Amino acid sequence: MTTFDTHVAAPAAASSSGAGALGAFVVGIGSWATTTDHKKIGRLFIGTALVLAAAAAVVGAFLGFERISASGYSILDLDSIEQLNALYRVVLAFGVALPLMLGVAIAIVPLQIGSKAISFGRVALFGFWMWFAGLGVIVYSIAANGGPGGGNAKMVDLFLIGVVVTAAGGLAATVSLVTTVLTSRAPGMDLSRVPMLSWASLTGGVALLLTLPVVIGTTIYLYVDHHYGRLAFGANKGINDWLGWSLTQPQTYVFGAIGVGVVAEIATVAGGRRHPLRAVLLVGAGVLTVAALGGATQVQHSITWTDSSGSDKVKELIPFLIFNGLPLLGALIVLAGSAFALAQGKPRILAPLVPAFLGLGMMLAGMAGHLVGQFGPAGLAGTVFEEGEFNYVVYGTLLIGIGAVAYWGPKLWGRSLPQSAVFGLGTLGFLGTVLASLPLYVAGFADQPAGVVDGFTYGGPQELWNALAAIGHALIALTVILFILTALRAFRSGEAAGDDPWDAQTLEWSVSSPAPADNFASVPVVASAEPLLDLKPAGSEK
Amino acid sequence: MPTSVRRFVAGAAGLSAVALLAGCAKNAPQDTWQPKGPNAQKIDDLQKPVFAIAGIVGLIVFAAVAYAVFRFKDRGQPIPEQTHGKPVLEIGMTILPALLLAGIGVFTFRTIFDLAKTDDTEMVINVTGQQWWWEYDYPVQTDYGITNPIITSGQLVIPTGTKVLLRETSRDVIHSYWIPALNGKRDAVPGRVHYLRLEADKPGIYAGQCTEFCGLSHAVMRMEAVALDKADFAAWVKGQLELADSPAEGTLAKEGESVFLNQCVRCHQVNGLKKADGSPAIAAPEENVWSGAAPNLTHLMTRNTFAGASWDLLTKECRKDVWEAPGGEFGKKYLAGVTEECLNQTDLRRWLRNAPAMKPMYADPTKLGPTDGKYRGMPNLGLSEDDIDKLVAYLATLK
Amino acid sequence: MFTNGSKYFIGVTGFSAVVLVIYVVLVDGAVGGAVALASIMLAVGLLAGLALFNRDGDVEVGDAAAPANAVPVGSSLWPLVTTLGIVAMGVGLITHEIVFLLGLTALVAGFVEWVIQGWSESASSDRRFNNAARGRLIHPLEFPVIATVGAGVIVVSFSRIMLAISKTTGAVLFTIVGALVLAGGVFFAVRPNLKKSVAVGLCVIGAVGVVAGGIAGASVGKRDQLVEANEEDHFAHKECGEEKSKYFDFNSEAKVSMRSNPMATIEFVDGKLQARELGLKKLTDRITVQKSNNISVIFRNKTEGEYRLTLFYGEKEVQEGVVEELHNCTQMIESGEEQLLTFRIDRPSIASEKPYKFYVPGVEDQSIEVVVP
Amino acid sequence: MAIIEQPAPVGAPALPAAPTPTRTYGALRRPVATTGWKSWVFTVDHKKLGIMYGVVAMFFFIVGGIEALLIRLQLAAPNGKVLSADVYNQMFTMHATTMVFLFVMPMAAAFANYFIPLQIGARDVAFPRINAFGFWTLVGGGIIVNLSWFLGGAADGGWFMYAPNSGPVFSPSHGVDFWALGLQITGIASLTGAINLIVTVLNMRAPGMSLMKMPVFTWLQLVVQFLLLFAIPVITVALFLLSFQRNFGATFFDVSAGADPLLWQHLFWIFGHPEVYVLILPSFGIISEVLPVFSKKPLFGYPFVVFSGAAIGFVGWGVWAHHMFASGLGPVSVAVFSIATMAIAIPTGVKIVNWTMTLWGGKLRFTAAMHFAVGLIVLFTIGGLSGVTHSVAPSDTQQTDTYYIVAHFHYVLFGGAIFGLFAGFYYWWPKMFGKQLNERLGKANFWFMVIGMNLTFGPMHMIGLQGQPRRMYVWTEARAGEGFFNIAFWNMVASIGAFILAFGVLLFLINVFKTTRSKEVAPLDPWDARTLEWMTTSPPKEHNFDAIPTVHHLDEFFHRKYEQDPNTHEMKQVATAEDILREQEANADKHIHMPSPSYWPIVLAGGLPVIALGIIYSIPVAIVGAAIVVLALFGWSLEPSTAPDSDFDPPASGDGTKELAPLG
Repeated sequence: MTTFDTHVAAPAAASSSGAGALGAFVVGIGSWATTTDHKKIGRLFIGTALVLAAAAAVVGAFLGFERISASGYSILDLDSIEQLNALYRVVLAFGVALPLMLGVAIAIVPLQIGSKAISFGRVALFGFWMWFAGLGVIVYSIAANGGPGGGNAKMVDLFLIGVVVTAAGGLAATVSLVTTVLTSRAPGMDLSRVPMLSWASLTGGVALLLTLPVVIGTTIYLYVDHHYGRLAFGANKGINDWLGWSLTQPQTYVFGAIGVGVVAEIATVAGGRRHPLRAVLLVGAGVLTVAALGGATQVQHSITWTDSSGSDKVKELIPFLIFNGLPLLGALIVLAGSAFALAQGKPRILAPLVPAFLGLGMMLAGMAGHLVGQFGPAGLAGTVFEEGEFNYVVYGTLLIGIGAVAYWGPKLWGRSLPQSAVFGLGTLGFLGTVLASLPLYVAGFADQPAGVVDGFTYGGPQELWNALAAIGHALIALTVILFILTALRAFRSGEAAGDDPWDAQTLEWSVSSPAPADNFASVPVVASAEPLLDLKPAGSEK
Repeated sequence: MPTSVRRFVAGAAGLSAVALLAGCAKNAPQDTWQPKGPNAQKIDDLQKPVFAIAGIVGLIVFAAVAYAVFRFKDRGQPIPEQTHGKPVLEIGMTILPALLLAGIGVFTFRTIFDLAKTDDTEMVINVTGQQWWWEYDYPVQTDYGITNPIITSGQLVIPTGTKVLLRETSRDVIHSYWIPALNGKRDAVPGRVHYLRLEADKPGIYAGQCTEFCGLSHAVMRMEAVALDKADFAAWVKGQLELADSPAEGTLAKEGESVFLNQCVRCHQVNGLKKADGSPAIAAPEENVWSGAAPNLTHLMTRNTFAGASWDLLTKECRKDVWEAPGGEFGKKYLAGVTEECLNQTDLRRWLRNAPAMKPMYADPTKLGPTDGKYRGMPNLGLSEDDIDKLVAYLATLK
Repeated sequence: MFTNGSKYFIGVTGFSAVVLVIYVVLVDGAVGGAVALASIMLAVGLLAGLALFNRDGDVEVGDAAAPANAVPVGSSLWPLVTTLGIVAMGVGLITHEIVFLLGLTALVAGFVEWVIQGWSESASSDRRFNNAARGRLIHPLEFPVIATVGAGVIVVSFSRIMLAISKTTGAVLFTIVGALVLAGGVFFAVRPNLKKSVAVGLCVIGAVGVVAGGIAGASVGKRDQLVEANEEDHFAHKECGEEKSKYFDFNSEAKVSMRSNPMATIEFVDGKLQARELGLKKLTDRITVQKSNNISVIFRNKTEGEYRLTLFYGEKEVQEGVVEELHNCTQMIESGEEQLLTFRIDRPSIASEKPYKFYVPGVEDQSIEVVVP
Repeated sequence: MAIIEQPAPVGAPALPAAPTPTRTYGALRRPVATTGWKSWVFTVDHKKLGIMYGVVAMFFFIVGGIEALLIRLQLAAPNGKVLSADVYNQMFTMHATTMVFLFVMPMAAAFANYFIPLQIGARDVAFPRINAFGFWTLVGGGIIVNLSWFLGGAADGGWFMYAPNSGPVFSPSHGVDFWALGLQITGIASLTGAINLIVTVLNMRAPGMSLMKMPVFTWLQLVVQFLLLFAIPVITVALFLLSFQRNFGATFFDVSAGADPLLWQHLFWIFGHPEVYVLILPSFGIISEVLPVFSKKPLFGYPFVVFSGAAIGFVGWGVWAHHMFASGLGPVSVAVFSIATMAIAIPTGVKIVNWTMTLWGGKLRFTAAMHFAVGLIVLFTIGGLSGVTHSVAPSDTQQTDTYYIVAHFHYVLFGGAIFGLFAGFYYWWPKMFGKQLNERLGKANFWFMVIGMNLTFGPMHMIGLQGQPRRMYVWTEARAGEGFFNIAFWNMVASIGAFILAFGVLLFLINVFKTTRSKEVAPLDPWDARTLEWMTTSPPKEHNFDAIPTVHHLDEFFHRKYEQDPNTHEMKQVATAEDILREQEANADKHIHMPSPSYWPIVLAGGLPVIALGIIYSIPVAIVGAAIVVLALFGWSLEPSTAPDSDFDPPASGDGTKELAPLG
């Protein structure tokens, strides 16, 4: 029995009385708050993440703006900048990259693998609420002078609690997701036949399963230490040291890992054929996440090479390559494999492919940058170069997410986004990402220190770099906001999408749009990696 | 049929017996059908017709039942028609008693308000119930020569032909004041003051009894109302206002006084009694008795009873002499009080020896937890026979 | 023989092992990293074993009991409640213990409900039966708790509102709320087939109104009168001389005992104090009351200005050699008001050197003597 | 078009059929015994419960009777020495309490339980488990109330327990605590019973039985249940306040704390007066069944009897203060309540007229039951008329709290309530046990009781009018008056009468004993009765009726047996009871569902006395009791009202169908 009946008919016509409308609203809220429909949970994640993305980008823009003049503060004061800096990074990692990818996966994966429902639907819902509430706590605590560098000890405590809750939420949702992929596939769909997104969800999910507990454990240690005496971890400043890894590469790759599957999936469909080298894509996604997982060692595997001998250099080189190079390799494999798919058939330019592909490119740029950044002789440690890497990866993930929403939106909402808008926004987002990141790379080479907005001077047009970065953030914010508006309009009153608008290959497109509550009336039997193609009348393959 | 006759007799026994036999018992002191004052008379005037009507109605019903029982007994007659009633008859039988009762109601109404009048009061007396005796105090009323408050207990003394208003209250539980010959009863409720009209036509002693269950010794919580004609009443007032004299030195009574000072004065006040140092002896019953008071003994021997009017201070013969004195002589006999030869020494001594044995009271010192060690009633003082002799001698002087 | 999933995990395990070795060999003093890598290796190895053991979770074609075929679980409130519990616990850690405890309660409640809901849904394949089973198990706990919580919220909220607003407003508010409730009741009664959404809406408006009012009331705090009265210990003290307190019991005449025939009525008429005893018409300046008994008198102020009636009833030795006068009094009352005074005198008049008397503070030469026989 | 459509295409593999759940979630298996003590202790059968109510009530009747005899022994002569003041006070308190709460009410409940479902053609009451709970609660309450005899003395404040005399200072033993808590527990029994019977009567009548075709006994019991429903909460509140005052230091009745002791009196009598009708109306109902049967006539003025019963129930709420005419209410209240009290005599009088008119023109057979019924008319009339005399408030101020009142209400309650119950015993015994009580002994029983009763209580009128108050552990020669017929004489007569009365009751017990030993089986319809309960076997089967009868008339059974000859207008017998029963058995309902027995009612009821003892002696014990209660509540609610292996077949499925009431 449930307290709220989810099968209440949606408030059809506007109710005659205000109370009725309010009642319908409350019932509606209630049905969303208690839903175990994975599509709704996924949409909750996606929607919240997009809104947060816009907010975080705005904050990024402000911070960038403060940097333009490297002396004094124009809009914000020192404390606010400290807080906002923390806020921006935490929200982008835990509030945007992680939930956006999780949301897409939760919404789509069960459909893709032919399951009637997500495993542990209530755990998934619990995951959403924990993540949501935790993030609320984080935002509140930082706003109230908490967080790393915060001055209010209680709020620092609260920040840590928020991190624990958020991570626990992510963990719960991930458990649900991974279990679904592992156990609830349609008959005949062995693991080599799972769609790319699902595969990436599995590998990325496993990586999250292994790293999020570390986040939680570390944070609990931090909390205990901070709350009872501040002996071991260096008070609130220790947060950055001990928890910072979860906000930097390669952990950010883990957050974005699912996105790799998105790109591969869309690219294959755009290619219009069964992908001949699926296994390569699978391996690529696997390599990326596995290597990123190595980030859990928490050590910056940079190469110093200052005064070491040749053998010492080799000793440094190998871990460097394993932890920083391999993810790049994985991403490259996926990119290449996807490009190969496009090159294979008669490629169609699907609008969602644009942000997705560009996003993957941005991730690659970030990964590559990271590889460089960890190369000690380049002298980039502690400079804004690292921020550039972060922006590349996270905004790249965001773009992939936008692509994913544009691609699967019709299945979730039943209506299509206008292709041109997606196309344009993808491009705009790409531009924004590049602007937000690339100048920081440059400035990093010029030794502009990370995390501060004043008190640095270096040769070169430092105002320009910082101004460009600020504009980049602003563009991202604009992209996200425009995308949200477009999506809202399109999904409310846009063109009806049809059940299979992309002429796709996977099972989610076999059901009506929007997908019914329990997905499949009867679970289909799968005989290949592209079951939908099997079901379509022969010869319809374009 | 003998069956039906017997049934009739048995059935009618109740009410007819009431009507016939109530008068058979002469002079029950608390008889409710022998009013001796206008208030009780009013009640009597009302209730006798009601009893009569009730009796008549009863007889009609019994006659009808008896007739039906006799007449319609199964003698093999056919099964009667299955009638379900006669509405006219039934409505009639509803209206008839309603009218009858309405008639009674009118008179009842009037009597109720008559008996509740207070604006014709001529004298007020405070009556305070306490487990298990009554205290009376007479507020200052100079019209009657009461220039100082009079306090007494057990016997209420009123002037004849005077509309007295009792103001009743209680110090502990609910009691009820009832002198049947003078008026109906009225509860004395702690925290409230209830009033009751009292008026006696003729001098005499009118018996009463506490009628609200008030605990252990409820059965022996009695009271008497003494009516004196106005002159006698004035004499009584005068006597009551006097302070007690100390007995002459060297007498047994003087020794009794010191016993009294040692033991009794803790609770019992004797106005005028002085301690050895000459200061007035003031009783502090509130420190020893839960309800906070004990009878004032200043004029004990002007009362005919003691211990909450439970026992007589007069010997049987003397009591009879006073109680049955004709109206004209009653006042004198009553005002004579308890003389040496009339004093009921047996009961008084028994009382002094062990009061709780005579009248059940909560006086066991080991069981006074709920009252913080205070008694409810009088404890056993453990007096020696010598002391009792002395005390009796002293008490006999309290006139 | 190796399924795809297990191959993946075996690969990752192997990879982790290799990296671990490399790491230990090449990186100096990196114990933490080694532990992390070893943990990953173990965990992934475990997953590999699991994947192998259940053949990647692949199911036979036509297996109707396959997880993919499982009916979606019903919607549930408990994840949200559990979350709220956890968050409240966290917040409680840094604020008030009570928040923590409430959170813990919500957590336990949410968890228990969740578990029982989950259990009941798998009790059988008959939904009605499952519902009934759950109901039997949890309703005896649930209903009282929900009712208590609900009633508690309403009571607390309403009490906060009533404490915050003035007495008069309170009465008005009560009237309005009562009327609204009545109107709502009538509305529901007249239209029993009301749409659920309308009913829910009305209830939500009511509930939100009360709770919001309660929160507002709590944040505003108690009305000044109560705060001040509390500070002055007004409820316990009686100022028998000049009134210092700003607030006192205006409605004291509404006491029950007021209706139960007080012994006397004492009036303060045009500066003169006079008593009328129960049952007597004549005015008097001397009343007789019983010793050791609760006596009530009514005091009526018929003189312009605020006055109080005070009783002097003897002295008491509070400690060795220190004697204190005993007083009892009414509140200050305005002209035209009346108030009851209940007192008890334990010692007879002869025990006191000065006579017991009623008087009005600030007014000389006016007193009513109290005689205690 | 979706490639895989909703809903599933035809031919898709169907899910296997839902397995029928077989588990129950109670902690205990349900009791299954159909014989032996377990079949009684765990039963939910209204008939078995009815009999157990009767047995318990009878036990307490004997206890209360012995108490009465001790009281009469003490008062036979002046300055009685049989009992001490303390024990005497306990004795009269407990005599009243026992007779009111533990005899008459349970005995009326016994008849109600047994015969209401039978009379309305139902198979059981609405909530069978609650029914069982009510019975065991009564037992628990009765034990608690009487346990005080062995634990430091019983309650000693009178059954009216006026404050402040019932407070901890004035009644220091635990007696009042036991009394108050015990009565709260029995109150639960009455309240649950009332709800149960109301629902039963309103919802479970046989088809065709409109309210105005319902037997009068059921009607008046319905009125009683409504009275209980509203009265019990009042006394519960009062008792709750009293318990709090005594056990937790509250001051609800403490004058020094500003309270008014009259509050208790109002609360008590607001309950107490309707309680009088609770006691008497069931007996009115019984003789309203008995008189028509033995007069071979329908009840005269059925609607008048019914409505006057309802009117008594209604007006009964407005007269409580006539118990307080001497309490000092003030003349206005007294006057109003005085008039209201007179008004209640009117519907009561209507009943007497109707009973008499039922006899009128009948074909009267004087069985023992008929004796008691006619006895009731006469004796109750006396009680009623003496009641009228003190509805006159001024008169009442002389009579109240004297023996006149004792006489009055014993005529009402003994001559009325108890005679009615005895009429019920003799009338329904064959139905309940399949054997007939001996009529000769029964008539002897009646005559001893009627003579004993008049000798006991008749003189009390006299004693009272001569001024002897009630509740006195001794009376004194000094105030007995002169002459032979003085108070002393009448006290002696009353005491002798009490023993004659007791002998009459003893004869009944002997009769019961003899009948139980006898092998003689009663005829199916020994009295040529009129109502549905006689349309089944004696004793009835567990499911009461093989086929639920359809009702067309008031007195359905009679009309099935007799028809009026259209020409001669004479009633002719057209069928015997056996014929009717045979026909019913031939057309037995195919599906008969009966509630399943349960352990939980007795466990739940068992927790309450533990709580009571805990409140008196030690709070931890009360917590244990509360734990038992909570446990039992859980067990109860986990247990479906129907055992899974019962023959309960849910009505046609669909979302609209409701399960049986889960509480039941």
